[in-house]
Amino acid sequence: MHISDGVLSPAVITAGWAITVLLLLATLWWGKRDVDIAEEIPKISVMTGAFFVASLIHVSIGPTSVHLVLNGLLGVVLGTLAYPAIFIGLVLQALLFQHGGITSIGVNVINMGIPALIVYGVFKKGYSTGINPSILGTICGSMAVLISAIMLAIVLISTGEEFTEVAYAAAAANIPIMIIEGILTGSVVTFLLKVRPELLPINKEK
Amino acid sequence: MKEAICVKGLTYSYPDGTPALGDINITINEGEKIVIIGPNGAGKTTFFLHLNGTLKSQDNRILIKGKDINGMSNSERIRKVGIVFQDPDDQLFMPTIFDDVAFGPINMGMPEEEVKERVKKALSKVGLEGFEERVPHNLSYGQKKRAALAAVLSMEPEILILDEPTANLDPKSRADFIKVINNLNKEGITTMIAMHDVNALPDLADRVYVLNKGIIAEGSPMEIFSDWDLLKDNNLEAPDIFKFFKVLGCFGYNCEDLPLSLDEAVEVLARTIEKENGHVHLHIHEHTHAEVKDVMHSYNHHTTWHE
Amino acid sequence: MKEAICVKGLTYSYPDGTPALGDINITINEGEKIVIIGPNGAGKTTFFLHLNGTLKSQDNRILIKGKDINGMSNSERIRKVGIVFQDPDDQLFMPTIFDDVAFGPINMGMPEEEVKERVKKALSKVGLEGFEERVPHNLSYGQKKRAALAAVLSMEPEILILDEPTANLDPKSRADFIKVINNLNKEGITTMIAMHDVNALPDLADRVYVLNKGIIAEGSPMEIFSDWDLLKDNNLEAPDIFKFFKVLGCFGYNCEDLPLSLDEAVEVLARTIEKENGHVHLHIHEHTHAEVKDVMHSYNHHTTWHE
Amino acid sequence: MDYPEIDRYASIDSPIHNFDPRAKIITFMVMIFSFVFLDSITKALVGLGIASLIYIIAKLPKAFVIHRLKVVFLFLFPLLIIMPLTVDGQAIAQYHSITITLEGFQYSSLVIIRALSAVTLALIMLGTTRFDITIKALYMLKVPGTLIQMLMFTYRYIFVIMDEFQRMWKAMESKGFKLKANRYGLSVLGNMIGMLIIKSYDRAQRVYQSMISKGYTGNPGTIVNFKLQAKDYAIALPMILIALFMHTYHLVL
Repeated sequence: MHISDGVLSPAVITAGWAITVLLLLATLWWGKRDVDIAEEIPKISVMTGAFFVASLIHVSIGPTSVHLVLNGLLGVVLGTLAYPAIFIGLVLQALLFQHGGITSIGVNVINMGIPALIVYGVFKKGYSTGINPSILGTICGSMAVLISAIMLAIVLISTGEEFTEVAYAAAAANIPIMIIEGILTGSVVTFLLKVRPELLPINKEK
Repeated sequence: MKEAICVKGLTYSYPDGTPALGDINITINEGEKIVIIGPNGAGKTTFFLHLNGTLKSQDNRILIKGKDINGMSNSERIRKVGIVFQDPDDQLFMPTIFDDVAFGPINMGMPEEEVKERVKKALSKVGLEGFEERVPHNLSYGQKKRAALAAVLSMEPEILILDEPTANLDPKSRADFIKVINNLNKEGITTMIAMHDVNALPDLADRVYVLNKGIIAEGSPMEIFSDWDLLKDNNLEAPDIFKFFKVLGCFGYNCEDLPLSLDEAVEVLARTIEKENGHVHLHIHEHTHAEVKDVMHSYNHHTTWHE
Repeated sequence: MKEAICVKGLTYSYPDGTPALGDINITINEGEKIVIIGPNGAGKTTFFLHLNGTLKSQDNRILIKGKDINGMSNSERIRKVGIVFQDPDDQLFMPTIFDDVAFGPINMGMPEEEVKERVKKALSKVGLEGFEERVPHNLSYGQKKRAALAAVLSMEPEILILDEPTANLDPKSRADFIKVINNLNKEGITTMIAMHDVNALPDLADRVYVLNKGIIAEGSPMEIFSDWDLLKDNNLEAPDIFKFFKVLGCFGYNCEDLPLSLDEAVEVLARTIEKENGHVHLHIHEHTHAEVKDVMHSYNHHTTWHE
Repeated sequence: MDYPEIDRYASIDSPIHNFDPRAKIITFMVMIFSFVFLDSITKALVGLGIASLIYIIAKLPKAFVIHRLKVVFLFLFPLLIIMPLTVDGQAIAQYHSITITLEGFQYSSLVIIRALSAVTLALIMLGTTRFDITIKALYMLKVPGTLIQMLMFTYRYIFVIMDEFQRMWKAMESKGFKLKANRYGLSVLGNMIGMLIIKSYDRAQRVYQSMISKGYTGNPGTIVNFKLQAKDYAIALPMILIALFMHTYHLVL
């Protein structure tokens, strides 16, 4: 789902970096409001490490295998700090494994990070209205991938109309991932709810 | 006696090419109590992972009860050999103890009733009756260790392998754990244990292998601990009690079999005294000091930092 | 003698309300060698985190060299007390060994040259000279343990606290590590160690505290190990050598101070024999068997599973 | 699951290896950004040629680069099939209603060539420097300390957590588990990821405590010594000029 180098137009790349830098500043500033950032740095780092490792897991579907995305789960667990976490994760994926290009990091972080932020809001809202957290987790996991896929398509098309069909194909390729991520995120949320509910954004306001 | 495990010329290198195991040959009979000792990084865990087929060996190197492990079905494989790893946190990943202990039986495709039966039985064997609904993550370390054991026992393996079962346990939990393992062995399960804890070793071993990439030595605990050079070359040590009886020898104490544990020491001492008509003399003769020095020196590790 | 650590009525509960430490009072003098023992989950780590101010106590409960730890500046605090935690992977968080060992000195605001000097010195103390550029991931467990120690030594703390320094080490690495700690203590550093490993304890302790939420007992290793009930109530054990000399007593052996380690045992034995004119008689008298049974029973833990 | 060994060959001796890390990052980033925006196949091929030349100078093993380029190529390969069929333009082959267009073929080739040259450059940049030094160089280049620390710690703990994950995985396998994309498989995997998150959270707490014990206040505590020398300018300048020239030569000539 990560866009490689050489695909996007200068305008899209520039816009991608600009938005990502702004969102990084905003989310870190937001994070600093209620927590000590010195304490958060090791926390986000080690957690990002865990998500990074988890995203290396292959799940085989038929003849192919897919990587986990986990941006929905990231959003649910880390809240607004999911954005810097995804930034770090994608930088390391690009640098260490060449998953996604270096020039396109800005855009890729937006594609993964904005859905994570949206899903965080959805989870909190959904939980306060009494939706079963497991179902909510499933919805959030799928929804994050869905939004990412749509954003991916939009980015591709806006870089050039030559990419229209490629964009549809890429978005369609994400449908099985959507299902897998949904089930998976649902079960992680169920697990956390039972074992460590304080890792979920529930009752924090009360 | 029937062979439980037979390994013929097993060799393994890590994916990056570093050799991990070289030409390992061992034969273990049913019901034996084996301990494997060796320095940190000797390849014990890698070896164990071969024994239940989690790591695949080349061509028929590993026979479990005479049958090639690579040719076994998933459920046969795990019914034959169960491995309890060192860190219980790596093995308990379910929301409840029940789920963790039921995991193996479920993977074996058992019907629900039998799974429940087995969970109950396994938990009672390790003294965790009624812990089904508890969250593994919230247990004490000693309880987690036992839960991890139960999660393997529920598969009712014929061969049980344990990696450092006593590490990080307080003395009581350690004594308890050793007792459980011995009970299982008495029930007929072949046990194979890797451990650093030489003072607990005599309780858990009929026979000892020294592993350091390859099999360096094999023998009774007595034979192994008597071989000073072997111990030194492999960063190993003998139990304190054993060493102390070696020292007693320098003071004129004469006993044929040296004890390895406190329990044995008491027996041996009583026997020796009785044999010598109720009296044993300890005295300092002209060579005593030199001999003591010699014994103590043999067992002392030189501090050479660079590994 | 000057006080290194003075804790007055420290009480602590976890954020969820579970009590962790209750009314702890201890005083440790400069240069002492202290070991803290206690069952798994006794609160040792939590206690240590208070001693260098990582966890904040209420109102002046902890004085380091007479000064309230909460009133100290960051760099004074870490210069006074250094803690080496159990898992080296938690403490080596930087990309290279140099960065890890330099981390403390840099935070103390030292100039670059001195930082480098200190890194070099700390690494040589643990026998890792030339490891500066190495990556923690590629070290062996024993090397990581030493690197974690170096990363604390580089702050040149006056008080050194170690949590289970010997856990999971093979016997040689363990012997090496004990030697390093003892050397540091000889150089004047006050050392305080939490450990389960009672057989290594006598080498590392002048004085022992038994901790189980609160301080249960305090005394010389000898006093602690002689108190059977205390040991039993707190899931603890005495060293095998010590127990064996208790047994020897039943056979008519008469010695005033019981040894706790092998080295001591040799000395004590030689001294006793010399004192008794070169001869010691071991014999079985009418009460021997009953007495032995008694001693052995006192030290045996009842297996009661439910903790 | 393999360790990220991007800097496995960082100890080789070559002019690129000896290039000051900061200058290296700036130079290569300029080149990468330049080459991904080249707008014709000819120019892109020249870019790929330059990248290959630098690769030869850097003396990195073939397998190191080829293996990673292959991954990128396979990822982009679908473009070579989809675009010739979907992009409008001059037909080079036709079968019933299916048309293969030259423009589609050219466009997808351009994308792939640009990608390959960018990745080659990135691999040289990263492969010739120890990764921790790359991060420290970024710090010297004024990337904010918060992000630098996150990069450092995350990088460090990827290795630790990978080991942890492998141990969990082995324990599951030795209880007969095989991951399949069904409900049971995914729910077990979900538990495992949940456990990994909890363990990492707890570890983060312990790491933080050990950092506090060493006087951590939120600043990246690290010492970096880089010295820019004349030779660094001598390498950087022409490379940057070439990168700029590729976009501006029509203005100059």
